[in-house]
Amino acid sequence: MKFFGLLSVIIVGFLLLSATKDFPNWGDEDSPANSGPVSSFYIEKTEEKTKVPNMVTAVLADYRGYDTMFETVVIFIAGIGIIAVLRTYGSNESIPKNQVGDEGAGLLARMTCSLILPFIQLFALYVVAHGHHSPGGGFQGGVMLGASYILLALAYGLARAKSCFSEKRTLVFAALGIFIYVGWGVLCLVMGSEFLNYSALDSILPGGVEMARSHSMLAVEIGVALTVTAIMFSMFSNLSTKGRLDKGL
Amino acid sequence: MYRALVFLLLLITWIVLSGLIDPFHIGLGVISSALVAWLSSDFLFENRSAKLIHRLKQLARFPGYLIWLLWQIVLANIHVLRISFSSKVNDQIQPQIVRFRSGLETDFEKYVLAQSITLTPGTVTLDIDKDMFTVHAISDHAAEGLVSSMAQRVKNVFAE
Amino acid sequence: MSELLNIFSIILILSGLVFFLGASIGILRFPDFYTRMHAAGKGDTLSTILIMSGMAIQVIGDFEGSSVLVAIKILAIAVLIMLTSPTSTHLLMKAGYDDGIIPVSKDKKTKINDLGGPFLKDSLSEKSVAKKKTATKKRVKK
Amino acid sequence: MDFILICSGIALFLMMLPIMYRIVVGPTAIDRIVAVNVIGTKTAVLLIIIGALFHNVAMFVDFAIAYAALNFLGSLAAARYFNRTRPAYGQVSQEGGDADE
Repeated sequence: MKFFGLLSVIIVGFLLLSATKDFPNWGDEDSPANSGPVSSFYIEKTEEKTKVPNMVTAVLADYRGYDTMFETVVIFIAGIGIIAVLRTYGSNESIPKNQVGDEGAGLLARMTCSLILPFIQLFALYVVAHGHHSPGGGFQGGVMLGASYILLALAYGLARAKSCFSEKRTLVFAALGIFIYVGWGVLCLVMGSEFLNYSALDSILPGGVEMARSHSMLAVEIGVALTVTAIMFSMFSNLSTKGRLDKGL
Repeated sequence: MYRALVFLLLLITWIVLSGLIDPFHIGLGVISSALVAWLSSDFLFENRSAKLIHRLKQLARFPGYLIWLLWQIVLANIHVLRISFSSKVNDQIQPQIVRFRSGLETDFEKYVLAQSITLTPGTVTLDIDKDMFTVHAISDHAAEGLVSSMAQRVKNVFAE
Repeated sequence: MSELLNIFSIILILSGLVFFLGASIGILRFPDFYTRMHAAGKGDTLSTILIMSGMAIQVIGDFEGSSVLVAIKILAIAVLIMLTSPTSTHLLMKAGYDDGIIPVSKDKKTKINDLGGPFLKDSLSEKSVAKKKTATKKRVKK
Repeated sequence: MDFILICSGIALFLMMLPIMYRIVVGPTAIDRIVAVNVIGTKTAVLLIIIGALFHNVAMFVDFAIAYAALNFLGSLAAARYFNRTRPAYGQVSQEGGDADE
């Protein structure tokens, strides 16, 4: 049986590899992706219209704002789903003997964690804030920030992490992130333009229409980062403790 | 006091990370550093009773220790390299567990000693129980090098 | 000047590669879990530091605009690895020790050494160590 | 210079192959995790070398920092998992480290 598995993997791998030679070359001008009017518009006009050097961020947070908004909502729903399935309230009698106690991972892990944790958090905020200039943005920064709290929970024990980032606070932040994103879109609506059309905000934000779009992308990224952080930590604490949120890994 | 120190440290880190010196990004940096300093400043400098001048003295002595440590790490690696390339590995290694008391008091001193042990000649810290270090050593040579001077040096660095 | 820096960085990178070769051969050849851990924890960290320093010198050698900051960032990664790698080595080894993986190779017994050391006041007796060993074994059997 | 960088990158990759062997064979679960940890550290180095090849180190450094930090998180989680919830080695541990040979 194992042999057939190996055989099928090899055959499928061979077929996939043999299909790669039909791909267009790197940077081929005539490839289907480049021949249409859409991508050339992004490549030529992004910098001039939004003042954002990294055009991927502009496409993600501005031109395809709806897409990113609902991606964030998907993450939110995933987190809510895990809470709905796993979270148990009240009964504590089913904790196995060898899982009692949550004192963390020992002296060395605690010290290392305390030395690098603030810098990891700062790095996460840097990734969020520099989505315009470097690869990164709300999702990546949110994952790093969530990972810093997971590190805290692993090294110091879940109780310490919960005193920093309680369950109530995770849910509030997760909802707040979505609220910031959608609220920004509604703000555009109120200012008399379409939903998520940031150029309507130039009367509120400084620096003209282009900078208004740039700043709006930052605001939207912050919303995404809040949701991702909260959902990351909520998922970890629910999965690692089987929904009891007191003792476990 | 310590919170302001942490804030300054984080702001310098931000500037190194970002590399963009304009008011907008520096402003973002100030906001982020303040946020992190507010959220988790109590992780750095766990023992806050020590005087600042005392800390500066320790900081001045630390680079010398670090250079000595790096040299020890290089020696350690040559040792492990020689073992791993020798034709009979089993004859070269004498695995053993070593226990000793370090005589160090604060957590940070123990942390520095444990990390140094793990980084140097074929020895890994297995466990720290209060003052008692349990160390796994790969050979007699490594075990001899262990207790000779490292704990004393760490103690000297963090002396009053 | 820049030729000299270039050669220096190449030497650093190559020596890092040699140490990493030692580590990977050690991981392959050493007889038991604990000794493999030594190879993994050591050659790994030093070779990372060496290669990172070489790359940092390389980046400074270009010398345009913010390259110094990038070099500092590369060194920061080396420091990060120097802090975290021993900790993870220690943690994984401790996990194995507590789980009762016995530190013996095929024909060798691991000595338990109570070294006096400069600061030892009272050393543990051989018996108490043996007791701890059997306790861990029992836990595994359950 | 690019030539040396390419060579050292390839050499790094080739030296990862013995560690790959340890991941596949390694008698204990912790052996595998140690090997994964080593490969993770080396991936951070490899990312810097790739960045230098693309003449864009400033971008790849950020990946490398994130990778190094998350690598530590992974091994910490694995260590706590094996320490707390179950023995990594089970009954086989009675025969010692080299049970397979």
